[in-house]
Amino acid sequence: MFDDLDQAPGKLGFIDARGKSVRTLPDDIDVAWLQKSYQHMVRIRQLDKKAVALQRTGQMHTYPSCLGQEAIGTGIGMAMQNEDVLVPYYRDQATQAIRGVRLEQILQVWGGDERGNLFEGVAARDFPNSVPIGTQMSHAAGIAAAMKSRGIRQAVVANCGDGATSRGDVYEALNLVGVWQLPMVAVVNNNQWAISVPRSLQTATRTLAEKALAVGIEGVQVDGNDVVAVYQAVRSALARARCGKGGTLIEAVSYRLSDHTTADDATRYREASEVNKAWDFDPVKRLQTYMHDLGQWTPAQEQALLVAVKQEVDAAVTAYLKTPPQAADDFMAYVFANMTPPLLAQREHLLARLERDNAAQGGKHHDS
Amino acid sequence: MFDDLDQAPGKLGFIDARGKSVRTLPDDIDVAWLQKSYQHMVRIRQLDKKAVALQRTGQMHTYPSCLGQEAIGTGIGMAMQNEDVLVPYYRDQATQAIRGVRLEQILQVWGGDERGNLFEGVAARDFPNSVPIGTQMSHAAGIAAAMKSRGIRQAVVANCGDGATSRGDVYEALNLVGVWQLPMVAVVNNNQWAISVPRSLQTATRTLAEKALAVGIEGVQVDGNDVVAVYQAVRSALARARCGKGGTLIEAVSYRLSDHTTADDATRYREASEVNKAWDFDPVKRLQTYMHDLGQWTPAQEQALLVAVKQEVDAAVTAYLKTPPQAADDFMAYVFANMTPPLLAQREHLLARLERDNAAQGGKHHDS
Amino acid sequence: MTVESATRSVSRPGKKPSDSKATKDAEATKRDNVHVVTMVEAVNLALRRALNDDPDVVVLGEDIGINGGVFRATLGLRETFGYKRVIDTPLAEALIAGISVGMASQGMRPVAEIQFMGFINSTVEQMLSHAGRLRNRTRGRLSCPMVLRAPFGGGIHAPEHHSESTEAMFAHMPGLRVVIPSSPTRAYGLLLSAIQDPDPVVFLEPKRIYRMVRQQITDDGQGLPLDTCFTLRQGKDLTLVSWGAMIHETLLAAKELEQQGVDAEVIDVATISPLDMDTIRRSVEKTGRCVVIQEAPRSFGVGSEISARIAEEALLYLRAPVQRVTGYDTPMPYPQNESLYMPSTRDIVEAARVTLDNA
Amino acid sequence: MTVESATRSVSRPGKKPSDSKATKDAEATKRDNVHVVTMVEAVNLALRRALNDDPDVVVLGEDIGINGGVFRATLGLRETFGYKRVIDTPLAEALIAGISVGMASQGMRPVAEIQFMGFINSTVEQMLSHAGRLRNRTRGRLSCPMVLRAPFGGGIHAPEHHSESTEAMFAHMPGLRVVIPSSPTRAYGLLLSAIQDPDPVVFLEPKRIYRMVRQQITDDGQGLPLDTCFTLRQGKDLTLVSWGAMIHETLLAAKELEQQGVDAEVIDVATISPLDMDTIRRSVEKTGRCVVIQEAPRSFGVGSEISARIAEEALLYLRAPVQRVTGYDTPMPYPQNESLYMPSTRDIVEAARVTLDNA
Ligand SMILES: Cc1ncc(C[n+]2csc(CCOP(=O)(O)OP(=O)(O)O)c2C)c(N)n1
Ligand SMILES: Cc1ncc(C[n+]2csc(CCOP(=O)(O)OP(=O)(O)O)c2C)c(N)n1
Ligand SMILES: [Mg+2]
Ligand SMILES: [Mg+2]
Repeated sequence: MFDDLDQAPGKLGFIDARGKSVRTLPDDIDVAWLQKSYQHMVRIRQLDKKAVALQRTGQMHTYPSCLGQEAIGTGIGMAMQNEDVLVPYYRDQATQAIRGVRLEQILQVWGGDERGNLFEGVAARDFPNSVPIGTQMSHAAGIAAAMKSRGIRQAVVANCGDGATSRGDVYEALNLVGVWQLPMVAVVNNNQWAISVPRSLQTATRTLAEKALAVGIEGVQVDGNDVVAVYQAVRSALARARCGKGGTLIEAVSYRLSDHTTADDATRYREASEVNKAWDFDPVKRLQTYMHDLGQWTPAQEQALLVAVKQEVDAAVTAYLKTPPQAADDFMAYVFANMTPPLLAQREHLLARLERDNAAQGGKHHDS
Repeated sequence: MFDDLDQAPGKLGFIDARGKSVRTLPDDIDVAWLQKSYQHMVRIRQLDKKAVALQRTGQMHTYPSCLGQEAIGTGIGMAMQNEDVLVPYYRDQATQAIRGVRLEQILQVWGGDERGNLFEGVAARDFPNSVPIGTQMSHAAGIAAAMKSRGIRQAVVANCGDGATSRGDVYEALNLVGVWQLPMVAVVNNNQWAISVPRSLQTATRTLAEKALAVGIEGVQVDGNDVVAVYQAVRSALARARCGKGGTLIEAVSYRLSDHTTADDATRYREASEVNKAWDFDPVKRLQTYMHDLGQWTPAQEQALLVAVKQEVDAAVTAYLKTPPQAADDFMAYVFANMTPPLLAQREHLLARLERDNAAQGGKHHDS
Repeated sequence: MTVESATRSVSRPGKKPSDSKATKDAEATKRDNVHVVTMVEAVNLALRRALNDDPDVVVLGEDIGINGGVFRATLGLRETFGYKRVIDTPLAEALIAGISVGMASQGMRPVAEIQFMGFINSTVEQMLSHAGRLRNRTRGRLSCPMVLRAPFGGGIHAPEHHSESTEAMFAHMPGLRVVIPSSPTRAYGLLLSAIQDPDPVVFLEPKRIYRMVRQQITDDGQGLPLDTCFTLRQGKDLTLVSWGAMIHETLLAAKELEQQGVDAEVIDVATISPLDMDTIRRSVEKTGRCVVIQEAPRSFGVGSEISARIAEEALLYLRAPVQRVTGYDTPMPYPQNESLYMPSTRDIVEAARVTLDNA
Repeated sequence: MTVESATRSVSRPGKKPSDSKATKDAEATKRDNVHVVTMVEAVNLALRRALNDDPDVVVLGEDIGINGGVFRATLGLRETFGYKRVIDTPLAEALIAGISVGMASQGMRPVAEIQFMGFINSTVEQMLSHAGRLRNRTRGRLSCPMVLRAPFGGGIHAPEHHSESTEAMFAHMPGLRVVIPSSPTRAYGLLLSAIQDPDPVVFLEPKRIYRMVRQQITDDGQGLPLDTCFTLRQGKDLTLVSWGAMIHETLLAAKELEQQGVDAEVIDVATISPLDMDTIRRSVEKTGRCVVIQEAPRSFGVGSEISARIAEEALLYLRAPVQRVTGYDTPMPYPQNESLYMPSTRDIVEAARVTLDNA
């Protein structure tokens, strides 16, 4: 483990790993807030678990779990306003779900169906998660610039991992946030690993938050396993951003408790002992303990939540598995607003091919 | 003018704009050193002047003058050892000349002849200057990595402009210097303008030197019009680099007294008053004053230098103008170590074309 | 489009009207929004028109503000529309493309300038991985109506990296349009259409002919159709296909051929991708002979696609193999030997003769 | 090269020897440096050989150290050669390419891995503007003997950006070689030659067939020639030209055609650029019919160049238009509909039939 998961001076934290409050909670945080956040975290953990299980049984393609980092996604989601825009990366399932992306849509994306990106409502202008590391940060800066230029007093939240901080485009985007004073909050999920590469091999700086110094914006390090800390940092950064005071880089220190994705085997490159130790900092458990100690979370409530969450996730899985197939030519129909003549011709070709293959095989579209 | 040209706390300087010493000169700097540096600066200024004149008379293509920034190139050149490697950008004529690149080669490059990059001797492994802004910094990091991996205790000096600091690849390279502790010294020629874009529109940071904080290397700001300051900063950074202590980012604050290149007209975007003011900080004049006040530079010496420099530069111009043309197929002959079959066929085509055009036009190869 | 819409053209390539006449023309007609302009001025006019008509349009890039762009394509726009809509960016091309994607996703219409095509390479990731895919990835929920402008091509004796023609790279990227004007009229009309288009357009401006001719343009906000070739000259003996600056040499070659009694049809591809093969194929079906002219390196260029498609789709009409007149598979030489690289009028005429001599 | 050197092949595409047999073979022959390996293991073997034989070789990239690369191409190299020669880089592809240029300029031989070709786009600037030009720009004073490896292509149900085939982009860049193996034998031999080559090579590994077949390889450090096609199967009726993973379907199609009494020649282009047209042209002169198969989007791809060249150089031999079997001009669909995009064996057979039915 390279970056300390303990709370420490200079790292914002409210509820520590043992579930003890080390600092007075922000005013706007009440029991209902804590319970809601807890529910979101438990829900997304259950979704992750199911998604991995689906992958193991051949019903899902590569899936990136956010196990252990639920507090980051949840804290962000709780802090954002509806009119803010989210530019997520692939471990922001929790934030997406809070913004109303349906759980089955998350499964659809990783199940290989573009329609999972058809977000509605609050999330209608959010970006789908970005696969090419770092590239989303300049989209976010562009969105922030659009807000600023239109005089909309909202902000953008854009996320990436610790590995992403090595990418030049992330620096370029943050530098623009600084020089144009853009309403953008960048959250780095420092889960300490970029696949097999530890944080210490990405950069020589002590923290990732201090990279803010190179671009003239605020930099904050928070305990990424403390949902209150994440929330508080994002909320106040968003408030500053919305009223024209510029952007913030938030480093949320956490740990990737899962493999990188279902295609990865983390035992190849890190010790079980490290992972076990990181479990002591579990964001979900600590919040449960804290609420329990407050007398605000009973075993019965826990039981009821688990049942409810299981039902919700199971329903999402069912919906996911029942998704009717796309039209065969969907992958051509949205390349441009209107299909170009070459694409129309290629669609003819596709449909003829499918007909041929159907005729030959009675249904199965075609092998290779 | 956006960045102060005055010497100030936190900005290394020895000889101020009035030619007064504000700090004891480093031990290794004696009169001979000062005179030599002065000669280099005067020589490169003369070269610049001639190059611009050649351009104005149609004997040179676009040329980027380093007028006003001679102390940067000279300070670097004086600080480097022969076995160090230089990765320059297009305003490093002074450093190149000190490393033995012939003046006519500099002219050849901007006169449109690749053979200007055929450096010999000390410069034989140096890079030609980089036109795509910022891209050279990772070459330099790679060279430094090669040195480190081969156990060679030398270092790389890589230069770029203030505008270049906005490029992500510059950040990527410096970040690598930090995390791999590479023997590399990056010098930013902060001449306050990137063509028409002032430094203040590139980044929100107060200095460019502080960008070092984001990559975990040393950052130093120096008076880029004080050749002693530049020398001292580069020399000690090189010493650290060579003994494995890692890299340094040096911001040399100066001012672009000329147009961006001969293709530019700076009166379109900056006030004459600003340029006039910047002339007060002229690096050449101040060193002359300093030496004169020391009693070490007489009008006769100045006169002799001007004559010598004029002769040398005139000789370079003559050599440049007399350069025999390249073989017509040179631009094909070096694409690969050995011409590929397609290129051999294309060479046939080229030569046939030239023969045809010669036949038709009696000499002139071909119009378009 | 089978005949150039620009019947309003007042000057022919190669013949530049005297400046004083041009100035007089320009002044006389300003009231009617009629301008006699070079190509780079036509670009400026289109940008001005778009900024004026659509509040969502912003123009951004390096040195495009007070400096008006290094080629002056954005001259005066900052003064008229202010620094919030005519935006000098930091020196970072990947960023310029990336923020354009972000802006466009929210319904703005960013028109970004890359100073020279040689510096467009760091935009490839954004253009290929995002700009061309945002609509498809979100099944139409988000889109990317951005334009990425860049001056391109050689022949102006510029330093290394200032003369590239890498249009083929973008043409191969799904979801992008690649549009190249070759006259003031088409620069104006195609750029307006590119800006109005709901999808991303790479708009490449042949800088060698930025100031070569003037044409009279009515600044009426009317775009010219994308996705279509322009037939600049009708002919029956032979089809010459080109785009960008080489249209100049191509038209000269057509004239020279005319003197030799050969009637060449000249097609300006204009929208490189998606490619309007119908126009090209129909022409070749008529003439049976074709020369494709491109400035870019020979292999794996846009001309290869065109040549392949002709042979695949009109083989039986071909009376001689398609000839390609192209640059070489080398970097553009430094200025001294640049002309050795560039295809010439004579090369085109000669290639035409080869197809004609082929019985 | 007109016949595959790999007569030592022990298994045919599509037939995977049982693992136990493979293990036995491998053990039995280890003493003689003979290995029975998949393509990805062959890549590993070549890297190991190069690291062993040349102290200037270093291997670098993301996750290539202790993790052995996400496809395990660098498995075990870190353990044998140490972290100074098998180097995990920060997550920055432009940097990986850029430092490789720097290292190579000083005589090292960096072999860089880009994790997936979908993430190669930010290397374009370094590859186009520098790697392919350093020798020419310095008139031979500096050179750039680097290799940029990347797994490419679709068909493995990977997330977006993990299935790209953008080889045409690099093929168009002067000064670069683009090399694509399609069997373990060629992976080993071509990668060794790429590493030994004095100039930059983009080495693209078709990951769909990384583990499809095993072949017996003698790890003798012998490279296979670059710049040459490999004729995998001789035939007189028809020429099938392809590269990379599609060679698999192409060989299957040849078999199916054989059952229909059609004798197809199969050419693996292998070195995409510079292109060995001699082999292809000679074959088409013999057969008079040709199908070019590529996985990449249809327009402006490598297949277009090949089709164009055939028609330009062998028009009189062509008995039917060249057919191209390709992907569509779309992004690769997300996994559920990926197979709709991919060219199939049946498509190749059908295209072959079209050329044959053409009298
Ligand atoms: C540009 C790019 N390069 C490489 C990859 C392959 N890849 C996927 S995730 C990953 C590691 C990312 O690490 P980090 O940024 O720390 O995020 P995390 O996955 O740990 O949340 C890599 C290298 C990619 N998706 N994009
Ligand atoms: C990647 C890239 N983008 C754009 C350009 C065009 N250009 C040439 S010099 C320049 C400004 C560079 O400014 P700076 O880095 O401050 O260096 P200076 O010229 O002031 O020394 C620009 C934009 C380029 N050469 N390379
Ligand atoms: Mg991480
Ligand atoms: Mg500058």
